[in-house]
Parts: sequence; C-alpha cells; structure tokens
Amino acid sequence: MNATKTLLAAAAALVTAGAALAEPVKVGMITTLSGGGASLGLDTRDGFMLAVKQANNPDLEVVIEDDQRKPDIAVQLADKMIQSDKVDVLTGIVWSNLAMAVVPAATAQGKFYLSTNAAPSALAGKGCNPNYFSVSYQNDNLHEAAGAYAATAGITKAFIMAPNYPAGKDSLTGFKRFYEGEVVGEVYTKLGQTDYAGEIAQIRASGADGVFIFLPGGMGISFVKQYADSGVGLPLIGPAFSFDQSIIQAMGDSALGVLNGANWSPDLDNAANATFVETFSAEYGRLPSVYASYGYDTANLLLSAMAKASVADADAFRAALKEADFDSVRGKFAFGPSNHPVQDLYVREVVRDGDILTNRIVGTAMEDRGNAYEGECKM
Amino acid sequence: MSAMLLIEQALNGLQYGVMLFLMAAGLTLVFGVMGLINLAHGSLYMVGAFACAGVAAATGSFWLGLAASLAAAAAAGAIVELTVIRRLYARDHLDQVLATFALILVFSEGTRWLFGSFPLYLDIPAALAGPITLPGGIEYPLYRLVLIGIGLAVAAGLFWLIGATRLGVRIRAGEADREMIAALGVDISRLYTIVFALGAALAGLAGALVGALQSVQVGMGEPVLILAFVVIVIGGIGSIKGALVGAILVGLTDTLGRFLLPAAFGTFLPPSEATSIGAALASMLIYILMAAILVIRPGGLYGRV
Amino acid sequence: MTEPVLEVRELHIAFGALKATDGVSLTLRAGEIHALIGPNGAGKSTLIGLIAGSLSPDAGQVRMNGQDVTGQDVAARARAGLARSFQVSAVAPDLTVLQNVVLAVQGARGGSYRFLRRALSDRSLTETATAQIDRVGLAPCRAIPAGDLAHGQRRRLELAMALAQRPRAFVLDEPMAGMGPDGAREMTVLLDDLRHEAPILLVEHDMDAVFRLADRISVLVAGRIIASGTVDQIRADDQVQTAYLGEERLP
Amino acid sequence: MRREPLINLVIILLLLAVPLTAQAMDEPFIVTLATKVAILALAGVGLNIALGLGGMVSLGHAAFFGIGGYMMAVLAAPVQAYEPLMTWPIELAGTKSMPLIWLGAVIAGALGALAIGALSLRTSGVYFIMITLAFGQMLYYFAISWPAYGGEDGIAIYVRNGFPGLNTLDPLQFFALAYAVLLLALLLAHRLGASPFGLALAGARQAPARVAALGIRPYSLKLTAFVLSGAVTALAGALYADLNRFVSPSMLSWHTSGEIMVLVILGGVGRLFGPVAGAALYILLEHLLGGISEHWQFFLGLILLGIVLFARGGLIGTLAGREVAHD
Repeated sequence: MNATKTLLAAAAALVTAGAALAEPVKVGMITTLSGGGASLGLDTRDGFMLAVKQANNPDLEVVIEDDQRKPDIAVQLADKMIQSDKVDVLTGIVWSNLAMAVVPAATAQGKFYLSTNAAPSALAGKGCNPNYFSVSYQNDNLHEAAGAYAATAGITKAFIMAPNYPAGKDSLTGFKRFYEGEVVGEVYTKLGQTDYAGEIAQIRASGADGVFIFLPGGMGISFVKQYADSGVGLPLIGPAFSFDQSIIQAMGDSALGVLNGANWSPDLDNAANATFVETFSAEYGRLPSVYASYGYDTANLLLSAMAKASVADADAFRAALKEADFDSVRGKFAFGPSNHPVQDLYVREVVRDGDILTNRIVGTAMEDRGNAYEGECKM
Repeated sequence: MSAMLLIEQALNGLQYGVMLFLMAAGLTLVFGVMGLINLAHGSLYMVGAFACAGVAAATGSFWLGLAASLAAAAAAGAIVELTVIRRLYARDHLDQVLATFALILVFSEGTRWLFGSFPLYLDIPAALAGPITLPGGIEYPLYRLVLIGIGLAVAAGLFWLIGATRLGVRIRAGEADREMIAALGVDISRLYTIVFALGAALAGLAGALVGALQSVQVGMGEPVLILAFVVIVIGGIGSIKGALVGAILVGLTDTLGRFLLPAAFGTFLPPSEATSIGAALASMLIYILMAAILVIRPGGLYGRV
Repeated sequence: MTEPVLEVRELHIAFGALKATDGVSLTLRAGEIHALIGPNGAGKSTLIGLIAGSLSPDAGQVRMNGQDVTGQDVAARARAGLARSFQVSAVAPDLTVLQNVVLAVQGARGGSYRFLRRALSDRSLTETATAQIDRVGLAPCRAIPAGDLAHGQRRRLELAMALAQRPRAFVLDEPMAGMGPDGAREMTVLLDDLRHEAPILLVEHDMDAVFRLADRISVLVAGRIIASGTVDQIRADDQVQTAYLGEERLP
Repeated sequence: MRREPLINLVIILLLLAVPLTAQAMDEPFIVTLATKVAILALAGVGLNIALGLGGMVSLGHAAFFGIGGYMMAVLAAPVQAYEPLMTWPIELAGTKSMPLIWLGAVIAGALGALAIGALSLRTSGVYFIMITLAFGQMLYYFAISWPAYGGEDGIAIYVRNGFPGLNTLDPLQFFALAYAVLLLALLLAHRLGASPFGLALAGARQAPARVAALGIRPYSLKLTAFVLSGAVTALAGALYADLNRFVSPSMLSWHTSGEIMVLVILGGVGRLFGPVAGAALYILLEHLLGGISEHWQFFLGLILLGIVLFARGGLIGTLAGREVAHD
C-alpha cells in the first residue's frame, strides 16, 4: 500500500469520522465448487453471499474461484488473487490441508485471512498470525464437545475411530482431551475407505458402550448406514461435520438419534439465526449447514469491520475485526487471544422433521471454550 | 482376539471380494475379448448406483432400483461402445487410456450436473435389513450374506455363460482369434457391443448393491476401479476364474490386514503409534501382495502370458 | 575333426502333452550349411527358439564353441556369436535401413548405453553398417524406413543385420519365404558365399535352394530327427520320402 | 516434417514472450501460469522418454512427480524449523539451495523409478499400465497415512528456495529458471533420441525380439529409460513444489498421472515439443473453460475425446502432419 493512498484514506477517515468508510474492500474467496466435496464449498459460498446480498454494500467486492479441492490449485489461485486481483482479504477454504498451503503465505504478504471452516492446530498455536482470524472454530473444538459430553450421554467405555491422516489424529486427541470415561478401542481407517464391516466387527467385540467417529463426507455416510444395519446399536457420537445438513439426508433414518458436537444448529434460539435459517431456505430451497452458517458469519464479521475502519489502515481494520461486533447466528461470539472464537459448544441430535432430517440441540457441552493451543501463540 | 471375530472378518473379506469380482469380471472380459483397457469402468459402477438411488427414491422400491441400475448401466455401456469405444479397438493402449480417461471426466461431471453435488440416499431393502444369528452365535448383517450369495451366483452364471452357451463359444473364440470368428460369420461388432454392455451391467449391479451400504456420490467408482485393476493383475488378464480368485484374495487380504496388522504392531509399539503405523501399512498391503505375485508369476495366477 | 561351432544334445521340451522337441541332437561345423527341413508343425520353430534362447528346454544342452550356453538368455547367446533371422521379418519399422543395421553393429560391439552422442555421427558404427548394407544390395535404400521396404528387401535387411553382428554361427529361419524366384536365386548366391564367414543352420521350405546349398540335411518330424545326412543320402531315404517329401514338395 | 522445427520454435518463443509481456503489463499471475506450463511441460518431457521413446505407457508417473516434490519439502523443511535433517548415522542439515534439492530429487526419482520399473517391466502392455497405476496409488496412500511428513496436510515451505544469483521469489526470475531447466531437458531429450541408446530403445520398442537377438536386453534398455524418465519427472516435481512452496499427497494421486499423460498426448506423443505444446494447451483450456462453467471438466472431457478420436498425433501432429516414430 503506497503512502499517498494511506494518506488519502486517513483524510477520508477524518472527514467521515464515525460514518461508514468509503474505502472499498476486495475479498477473494477460494473454495471447492467442483469435484468431490463441492457441496461444502457451495454451502460456504451461498452463506457468505447471502449476507453480502442482505448488506447490499457497494464497497464490498467478492471474487470467487474454485480450488477443486487441490492444494496446488488453491495456492495458485491465492497467488492470482493477491497478484492480479489485488484482494485485501482471503477467505472460503474448506479443507485444512488447503488452508495450510495458502494461509501462511497470504498472511506473510500482509493480507487478511478469515477462515470459514478449516482451522488446523498449527495456525492456532505456534503458527498463529495477527492477520489470520478463524470465524468457525479451532479444528479440535467439535471433537472436544463430543468428548466432554460423551460421559453425560452414558458412554463410559468408548470405541473411537477416525481416518489415518492428520485431521483424524487431531480429532481423536481432541475427543480424549475432555473425555472422562475409558477408551477401549482406537482405530485408524484408510482415508476414503467405504466399507467398515471389519471395524464394526471390532466394535462389537470390544465391549464398548458407545462409539465416537470422525469420518467426514462419504466415509461417514457409508459407516452410519452399515453401522445401523449391523444391529450393534450402541450410541454413536461425533463432530457436526459427519452429521451435518448436507449429508444426513444421504444417511436416511440410519442417522436418527446420532449425537454430534457443534457450535451452531438451525434451532439455536436467537433472532439472527432465525432470520438466517429463514432467508437461506427461501433463497436456496434447502436448509443451511454449519458451513453455510460459518460463511454467513464471516461475511457479517467483515461487514462490521468495514463499518468501523478502512482496510487501508491494517492496524485499525485488524482491531475492528477483533472486536467481532456483529450479530452472530451463534448468539454470543468473541475472539480469544489467538484470533479463534471463544464460544459455547453444544451437542445436537439428528431428528426427523416432516420429510427431512435435521439436527436439534440436546445439551451444552462446554461454555466459553477457546482452544488448546492458545498458550503457544505469541503475537 | 476370538475365533468368532476372525470368522466374521473372513466373511467381511469374502463379501468385499465378491463385489470386487463383479467389477473385475467386466473389465477382464472386455480386455480378453476386445483387447481394450477401460478406465471408465468405474463410471459405469457409479451410473448403476445413481440409477438405483434415483429410481428407489422415486418409486420407493429398492428392487425396481436394482433393475433400473442393470438397465441403465447396460444402456450406458452400449451407447458408449457404439459411439466411442468401437473406434478404439484398432488403436494402441495409449489412445484407449486417454479416451477412457476423458470419459471419466464426462461421466463424473455430467452426473454432478444432473444430480447435484450432494450424496444421494439409498437404503438396504427392509426385508434384508438388520443382522441374523449364524451358527456359532455370530451376529451378521443379512444384507451382506445376500451380497455374498448374489456375487457367487453371478460368478456361477458367468462360468455357465462362457462355458456352455453359444454366446460363450463366441466370446471364447473372440479371445482366441478375432479373424476366426469373423470367418465363422459371427457379427463381430454386435458381439463386442453385447460383451461391453454385459460388463457394464455387472459393474452397474455392483454399484447398486454396494451403493445401499455406502455413500452414493460422484467419484465413487474410481477407488474401486483401481482395486479391480489390482484384482485382474493378480488373477491374470482375461481370466474370469482369475478374477474370482484374485478378488477374494484382495478382499480377504485387505479386510484381515486392516484388522490384524495394527494388533500385530501393538505387541511391541505403544497403542496410538501401532494403530497409525499398522493402518498405514494395511493400506499398502494389497499392492505389496500384487508385487509379490508379479515376482513369482508375471502373468498373474491364471494368466496366459 | 574340429569342435562343432554349435551343438545341440538331447533337447527335450513339452507344452502340456505335446512333445514339441523330443530328444533332438545336431551339430553345426565350421564352413558348412546344415539345413533343417520338415513338415509344418514338426517343431522347427520350437527348436530354433531353444537354440536361440527364447525357450528353455526341459532337458538337454545347447553348446556354442564347446561352452554350455543352456542357461543363458537370448542376448547373451547373441553376444557369444549367434546371429538369427526371423521367420516373420522383425525389423524396427520406423527406423531407417541404416539405423537398423547400426543397431546390429552396436549389439555386437556393446556401447548401447551411450546417451548423448549421435549414433549416426559415429563413423566406426556407420562404416561397418554401410558395408553390410551394400553387400546385400540395399545401398539405394539406406535412408528409407524399414517399414516402407518391400518384402524381399526386408529379408535382405535381416541378413544385413545378422552379418553386421559378425557372428560365429547363423541360424536362419526361412530366409526365402515369400520371395519371388529371382529373389530366391539371389539369396541363394548370397548364402552360398556366407558359409565362408560362419556356418549356417538353415531352416527352409524351398527345396531347390536347400538341395543346392546344404552340405548336410536333417529331417525333423514330430519333434524328432528321423534322418540326417548328405543331400544324396536324404534324397535316397525312403522314410523321408514317405514321411515328408512326397507330400510337401512344392513347385 | 519440414514444418515441425518451425512450429517448435514458435511454441518455445511464445512461452517466453507471454510472461515477458505479462510482466510489462503488470499481470504477475500470468507469469505464474507460464511457469506452471514450463514445469508441467518438463514433467511431460520426462514421461515422454518412457512413453514416446520407450513405448512404456506409464499411468503412475505421479509417483515420481510427487517424490521430487517431497524431496524438496523434506530437504527444506528442517532448515525452516532450525532442526537437522537427520542425526544418525551422520548428522545432515537440510538445504534451501535449489541445485542441491534438484540433485536430491533426481536421485530419489531415479531410485523410485528403478524399484517400480524393475517390477513393472516384468510385464508389458495393459498389465504395465495397470501395475504402474497401482504402484502410484500405493505411494499415494503411503504419503497420506504415514505419520511423518505431514500426511494429507502436506508440508508448506514459507519462503521459496534459493538459487545462486537469482531472487526466486520474483515471479519472472523463477519463470526464467524453470524455462532454462525445460530448455536443458529438451536438449537432453533430443540428444538422447539420436544417441546409440535412443536407437536401441527405439528398436526395443518396435521389435523387442530382434533387439534381444542382437545381444541387447530390451528389459535393461527399458528400465534405463524408465529411470531417466522418472528422474526428469521428479525434477519437475521439485520445481512444482517450489512454485507452490508446498507439497502434499495430491501430487501423487492418479489424477496427476492422468494429467501428465493427457498433456503429453495433447501435444503429440514422441514429438520432442509435444509436452510443451500440450501443457500450454491444457492450462489454457483449464482457464478458459473454468471461466465459462462450473462443469468445465465435462467439456474438457469432450474436447479430449474429440482429440483422441479425430486429431491423432496431438497438436503438433495436426499442425505438422505426418506421424513420426510412435506405435
């Protein structure tokens, strides 16, 4: 940012002090719109754009690109947005591995990154950055919620399972962090595995009284259907990703009664959420998912900061973001020391509502939870 | 570790194997008769699953869906054969690889266009839902037992078809010598379309049957395709018997490996490391099996090379 | 008598129930042309495969210059001095005549694992190759891709490649197959001359050529040698007459 | 045939002119895209040694591309973290120097190709295609599930590695580097094709039994070519990882193998400049179609299909006419 521009912006800030600032903000959204996993990116985009549309702020310009869920494409898109589109803010990445490829380089170049989903531990701890804000959670949070609640739900001997990749290992670590019962079986499955007969047999033989799984996307669908058919019948708990709006329809009644840790639910009782669920359903003809809610909150956070500070003044803009002065669909929302949310975590249950399946909150797992890595963050 | 758990895992491996056989049988038949390598075979598996899910959702009947999956996959196979594949028989494998790779893109993105990006719902028919108790007290899902039965019945049917029918005679003749069957007055291009559609129908059947257990989504055929390749490399290309033996070998190796390796590592490593390293090695196990068989028999177990 | 250049002792090979080679022994001595004849399906191609090393016998030995080479593969036997031609022409169709023959020279001398120097700039390779091409009468075709040659020309190219190997023994599988009468005559002259370079084991259906060229003839029927001797001995052999010549003699 | 050298010249000059123009117009992203073209072309040149010269249809070259990429990250990450690469049996520090990383990638790629090739070349034809595909997939799963080296998250390198005398973070300078490496590889591939080895390899492709009968083992020839091919593709992988400052298992996935093969065939198999033309066309298509429709892969598939069925010989074949050596 050159000096003249900064001066102009400062002058403008003086003139219009207090009122909305006319410095335009350009946002680059990199998300998954084609190939496997596109449903998550589509929800992120639709939630974000719903808020943009409702705000109708002419100073906000959004560039959207498809990363095809490939890290190398994501990196190249980030380069393009920074070099050619000259965006101020990046957002939208769904997957942790793509975030790890893009975020450090983007923040190193002075850009803001607002995470609508992925929030790997490396970026919450040692790798934290003042320009990186996670609006969603820290990756471990929803697993922690499941772990903290499992004993309440009567699971004292848990069988726990996740795919054999970094997010899977983080997940089981997160579950165990606040779980008070005994872990009687711990299994890592192949990423992309579709048949879980072998694991289900192990569950049956393990003597567990409950099962925690983290199996995102199609893996979760496969497991839940096979698990329901196996007749094992032990209570099942997981993070919201595995039992969210976008995938429970494909599980059908097999998913009924499954518990899942979340920080948002369509039935969460606050005015912002009621408006969001209603307008989203009206606009797109489907219920929103957690990804849509994160996208919606991210856009509103950004808009709130734009109202307070000029993006040309990075320090002021950063401070405005940190205030988080917007009506979150989660009710209360604040950023902790490492720019990750401090928020209430709930446990939801999959229920049938007329023709469709959805989630309903059954209890609060943790209140004002930050994350386990804040202590390592020095900024 | 109890013997019952081991038996249950062996059944799981067998069930996985017979479903792989349905995929591998079509691939190996098409290669044996037409000399064609078809990367898009996994797309036909996907077509079967989507057709079954779509029709089952519309009519409420899994069985109608299953019939639709056979019809849709066979039709898709026949159309692809008539428009694209038959231009490739005279080409080298390279052109076949590229053209069928292009077909994967068309099928996958086309399906996404029609059905959207969200996975579809397909459930086990109510009559087959839930577990039954086997002799010895093993609780085992009925649907999986039925899959084993269907897979073995299809295998038997294929052996009969190839061994004892006129079509089978022609297929065997086509494998041995293409010019000869043309000389016998067999309409070779019709034979090729039939064989291709038959292979496609088998893949579609597998997709529909497995789709009820899994997630019906775009791209579901690709991992299965690669496993089917491993199966026919192990069994020997062109051999139905090889495909059956290879498929069951791969199914058992994969299932038992996933179960036994982490346990084996657990005897000398801390549990979390053991499960993670064990799982890593288990995911490579079938490829190691393939390499080992290649070293001993480069043409596969029942190959003619 | 000197050590035979090539010697086969009691070779056996069976494919399933079929005994394709059933106790064959024969020798090839310096300076001679030894013809191997027999009806179709007698096992001539199998025997050549065993001698060249593309098949391994169930029992028996192949010896070259007194050395047992039974355990060696095709390439090793070629480097030990065995040159063969194929029944169906096997030349690299996209390479030119010159490139094909240079390849043969490379094979005999080694040096195929040089990566950066242009093969056709190596004069020691091209000069040898050119000499052999000229010798078989393909001089005008040097720069033509082998795939574009006429059938007879391709047979000559095969011969040029065998010559370029500077072998100690030739094994030629029907070098005259598919040639017109003129071509066959020229080839006969060429082969007659070749025997001074290295002895030839000749498999051939053209009986005129065989009777003109051969010093000795062995008759293979159903995997066994039923007779072996000079041209006159074979002509006079009743068993050969009934088993073979009577029905197979071609115009 | 006359026209082909001219077309080659135009292609290689265009690849130089586009980023220079883009730089002048302050469009650095186009420079990055051109760099991607150069690097993918390099990977294609590697594959073309196996495919075009050796006739080996490898559907597992992502393995070598990924090995090269991982070599970059494994060597450079310890420097970033101020830890030694290994302490036993000898203490080795990592390196941020591109030439050393390239050397490492070439050696690792060659060793990988030696192992995979030695097994796969026991077979031929369609077996070979399936087996290379399967081995590539095995490495992919290994990279995802092995606890070290980041698993599916991959490894990010925050600062691009250095090259003596250049500022590699400047897009144009990094392009120049990739372009120079590509030119060098093209020169080597050209010399290789005309060398005694290239001649023997062509023979082994077209008439393997004959080459064996001449005393040269086709297996050894092909394995050598496969190793060279893997080494060049690994070098491309190291450069690609440096372009993205990031490596992950997706470099090893079979889609990557398919893409490298597609761009070689798009340009023209066995044509020296085929991979360059193919990579440029592929990236161009990806960006043009991606701008038109979310379902651009559908149209890409149709275009590819059209090219295989009706435009044999790829882009260069169509422009220059007359098939050259490939079967």
